[in-house]
Amino acid sequence: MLGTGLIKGMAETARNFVGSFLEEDRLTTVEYPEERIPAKEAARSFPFLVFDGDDAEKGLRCVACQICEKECPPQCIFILKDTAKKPDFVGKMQFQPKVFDIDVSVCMSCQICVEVCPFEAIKMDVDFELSRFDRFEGLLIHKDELSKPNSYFRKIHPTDAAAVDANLAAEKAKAEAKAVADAAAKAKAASAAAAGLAAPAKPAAAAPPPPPTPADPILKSASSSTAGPGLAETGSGKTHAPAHGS
Amino acid sequence: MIEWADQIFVLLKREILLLVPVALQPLASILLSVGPIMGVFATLFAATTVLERKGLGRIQNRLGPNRVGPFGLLQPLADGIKAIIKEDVVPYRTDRVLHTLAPILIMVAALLAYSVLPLGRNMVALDLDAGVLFFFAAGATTELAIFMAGWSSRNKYALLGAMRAIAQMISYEIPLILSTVGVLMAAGTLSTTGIVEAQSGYSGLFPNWYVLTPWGFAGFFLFLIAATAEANRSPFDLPEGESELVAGYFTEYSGFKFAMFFFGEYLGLFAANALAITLFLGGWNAPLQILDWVPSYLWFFAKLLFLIGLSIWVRGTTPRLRADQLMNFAWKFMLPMSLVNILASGLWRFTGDGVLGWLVCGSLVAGSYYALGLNLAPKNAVTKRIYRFAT
Amino acid sequence: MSSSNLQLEAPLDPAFKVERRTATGRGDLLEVSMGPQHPSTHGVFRMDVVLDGERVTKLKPVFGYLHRNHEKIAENTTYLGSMPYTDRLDYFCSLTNNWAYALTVEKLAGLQPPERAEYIRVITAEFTRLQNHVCLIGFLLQDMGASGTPLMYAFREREAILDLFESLTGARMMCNYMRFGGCRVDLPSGWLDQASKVVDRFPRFLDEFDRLISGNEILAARTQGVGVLPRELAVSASVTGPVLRASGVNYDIRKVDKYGIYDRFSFRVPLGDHGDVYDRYMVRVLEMHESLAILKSALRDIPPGPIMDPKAKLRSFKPKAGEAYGRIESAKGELGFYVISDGSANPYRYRVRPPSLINLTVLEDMCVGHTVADAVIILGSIDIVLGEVDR
Amino acid sequence: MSFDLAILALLIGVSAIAAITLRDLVHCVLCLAVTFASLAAVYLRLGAEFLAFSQVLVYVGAVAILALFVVLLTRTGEPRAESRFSPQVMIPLAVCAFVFTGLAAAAWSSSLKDSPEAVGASMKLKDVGRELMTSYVLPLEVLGLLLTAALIGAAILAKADDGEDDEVTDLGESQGQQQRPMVATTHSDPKHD
Repeated sequence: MLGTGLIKGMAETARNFVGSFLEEDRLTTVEYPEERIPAKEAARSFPFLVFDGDDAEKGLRCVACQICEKECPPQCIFILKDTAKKPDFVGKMQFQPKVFDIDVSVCMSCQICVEVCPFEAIKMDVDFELSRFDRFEGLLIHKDELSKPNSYFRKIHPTDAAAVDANLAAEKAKAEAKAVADAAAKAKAASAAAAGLAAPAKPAAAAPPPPPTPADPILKSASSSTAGPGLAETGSGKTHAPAHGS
Repeated sequence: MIEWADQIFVLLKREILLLVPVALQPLASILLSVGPIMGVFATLFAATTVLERKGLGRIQNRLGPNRVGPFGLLQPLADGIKAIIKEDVVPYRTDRVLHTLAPILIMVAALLAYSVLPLGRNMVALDLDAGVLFFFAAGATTELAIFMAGWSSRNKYALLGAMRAIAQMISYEIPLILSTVGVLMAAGTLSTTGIVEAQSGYSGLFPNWYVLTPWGFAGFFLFLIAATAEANRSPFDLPEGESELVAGYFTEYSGFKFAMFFFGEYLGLFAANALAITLFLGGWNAPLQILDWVPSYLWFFAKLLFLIGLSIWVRGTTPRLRADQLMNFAWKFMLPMSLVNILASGLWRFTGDGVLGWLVCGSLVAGSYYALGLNLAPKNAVTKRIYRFAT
Repeated sequence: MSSSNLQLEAPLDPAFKVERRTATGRGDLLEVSMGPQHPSTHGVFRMDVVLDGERVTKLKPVFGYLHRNHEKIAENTTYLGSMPYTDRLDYFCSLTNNWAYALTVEKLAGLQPPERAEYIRVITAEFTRLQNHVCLIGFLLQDMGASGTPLMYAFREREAILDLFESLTGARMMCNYMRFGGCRVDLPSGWLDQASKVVDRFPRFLDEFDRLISGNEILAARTQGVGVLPRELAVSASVTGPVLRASGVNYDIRKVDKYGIYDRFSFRVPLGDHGDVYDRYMVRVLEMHESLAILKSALRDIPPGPIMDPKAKLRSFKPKAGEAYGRIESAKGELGFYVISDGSANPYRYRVRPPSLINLTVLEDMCVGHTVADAVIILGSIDIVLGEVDR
Repeated sequence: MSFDLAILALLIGVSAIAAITLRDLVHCVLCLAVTFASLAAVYLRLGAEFLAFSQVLVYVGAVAILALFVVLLTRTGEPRAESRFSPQVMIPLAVCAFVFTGLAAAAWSSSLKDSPEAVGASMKLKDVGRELMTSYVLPLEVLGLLLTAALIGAAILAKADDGEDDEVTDLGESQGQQQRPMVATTHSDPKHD
């Protein structure tokens, strides 16, 4: 009969009207500035640069290799390499960016810079309240503003950060072990050279075995989740300065 | 005490009038009647906009406006300020005189209708012998205003919207007026206060409202539907159907003029609902005898708010009709139905309000409703469809 | 390509000719330009409509306002670099766009995603289909003038799905999730439970929607028999997706190509018999039920394991020279990517087959003879996204 | 003659003259509506409520709108820059003069001329109704019949129009507007009366 569908529909809207007062999950909106939905762990807004320690200049992980600049699809990253080299976290001498700008009005938050970065230096922020009064200069974010401490990264993406830290620690340990081994080998070679050909066949027993890499599977998978296959692929080449850089 | 609370405004007006010199008394009387009506209904308009937005929000599982003032109650104030300070953009080729005159006329026409509405016991600005007729005459003027708005804008959407609006208003005016005929026959008067008084008193537990008769029930809904169409409310909001005509006849209006259209439209809705209350819901009469002590104007406004709530509810539920379906509905359903309803109310007069009357009139109304519904059916009713599935 | 694997139940009528109904009224014709800033053209689409009264006698779709040079940009960026751009084609379904592009490049480079990645792809694609159809129905009813209620209900459900997307991919709409040879990240812990919860809740919403609107007389009157797309025309215009299936052609690439692991799921393909707006609406509703069935079994069966093909490279990805066409059944129809590689880091040629654009080509045939209001809902029922139409 | 009646008379005169002299036809019709409304006010002033409200309802609400529709649907383009006065202006003037003289003579010779109070005061709405249903029942019924016939005729005419509208033609043959006669129909009007 005419009108039954309408009455059914009205009953439904009435139910929703009442339900919106009674059931919490019906109301999907929150009153934004006062009440915020906590950012999801995977959430991403715009990239930032991670630095270790307290000094943004000294601890910056970025080595100005310009991979992200090249891979960025909308080309919103601009990097100028510094002329002086500084030691990175493993103590290797690396370049640092003199200028590192991201135009967030162009950036499309695709996270590709994060994925391609071999140094865990650029990560995604979750801060989305970036209104500025100047839409040109104001939205061009410079290095000093982009640099954020590792503790901040740990706060916003705890799982990722833990994996990255473990990875880096492992690499550092490996590098140190290698350095020690190298040093030992060098010393040995020197001593061997000094001793002439007296003791040729003695194995290098002095070198300690490399420390076990943290093999926690969860961390492992999470680590691959941050940086994707790129990390795994270039894992062996990590300690080398990338070829593009120089 | 009860009497005093009920008549407080009437007494107040009388007292104030006594302070005024005799020569100025007619003018003062006019002002004292018109001022409060405009003030009260402007407030009601403001309240309704909040109510509507919040109600629709809740129906749609949203919160609705909640920023301005406590619970967003001051939202209309903010809207009003915004409307006033906004630039009044008038397109270059408009007919400026008519463009300016249209919103004024629409407000005037809507406000005129209030002069015959009894808002409470002894509370009517103008107790005309032909009050109902006056109401419809005032309502007919809005068509002219809408035409002026649509035509003077020199905009195709506005013109289409105006044409739709006028066609719709003229079509629905007929069932609107015809659906009141039963009441006029039963009450024997065209005076609004007379109609309300005819519905006072109680038979048993129930009040003597016309809505509690079969023909009155049908008439009430016919009247409400037609009034909704007259007020261009959903589901009859085609003249301003934003998905089709942007904003219909007031596409080219902005700022305060736009607000005036908005205001006029809501005033029209209130007036139509108030007339529905007067004609069918016993006006300012209390629904139960034991509740008679509540002041009459409160009853009136309670009923008015109820009807406004109903229209918000319907708006939150229905999609919009198409223009030809709207016309079909008016001419193939509303018109015959209201004609049958007149017949039913005539029969009611002879059969009385006993079992026989209910049987005869009730079956007449229900039967014709069913038959007319079927008549619309071949094109409009849901035909159950079976869907095939491929695996 | 598509006609070769098109299984028709009955042969097409070879004598079929497009009949264009025109109104032969003797009145002036009114030319209205609806869009590009008209409220119901779903973005920046324009329809040049020639009206006789309110009937459409001619309709010219005009698009390109949102052209962003997608294909040329893709030819000048790396293979990976255009993955985030595919998000922005049909911005409701970024995950299926990702999939189609990934599928094509995987064909080109000879990559095979591991099983878990395939399951994740199916799950995200079906969720995408759900939220796309939900939104479409909401928008369609919004175009019909239901003042936001169905749309808000649809958005309420979409919100839950977007939350899932966000916790998986980090973004709600521009997911940029799939990679050549797998997916970017693995499912976070607890994601599957959350997803199952959403899937379990979803039928509640579909029932609610059914009660709210599917039986509504106005909906039936507005949609049944409106915008009929004959089977022959649909096939010859190479329309795909729910629009084609509503015209009664059983053609679903999930069944035809069995790409990914769709051969492991049992689901049905709903078919309409009338090809009108109502059928297109109902086919989508029924498709959502089928998607839920796929989701249920996929969420149950998803195996642990890696999510990337170990051969896949992220940086300096250079597939060997060759060409590939990959297609999937996106929510809107057949979404295809055609990529030619010359062995360098950038594709030599990159081409998108957007279902929205191709389905849009039959708009005039469906609209002519109907009113403007119908044209609006016919456009809505095709389900276009201007990002994909204009690219 | 009282002051308010004088104002109303002035309004009627001015709007009536405007209605026949303004260039834009829509303005003319709107001025005509003003004339109707002022006439209603005169009736109201004379105590004929029913007549006044019916005047507004029928003339402003329906007749003026109908006229507007007709103007809108038949008029094409801008108002023509012809002389305001047609050469045949004398014929309607003569007719008007004749009608006016007749009415004036009737009013002058009426017995009510000297005592206007005698009429309006007692004419309550109920009495109007009673008179209509008793003394004037035959004219009323005849009028009703006439209007019904007109309504049915209009419906049939509109129906025939609709039938043509549904004709199926090939768009390729009738390209666009050129072949269509530029005469507009008013097929939606009969319904609205």
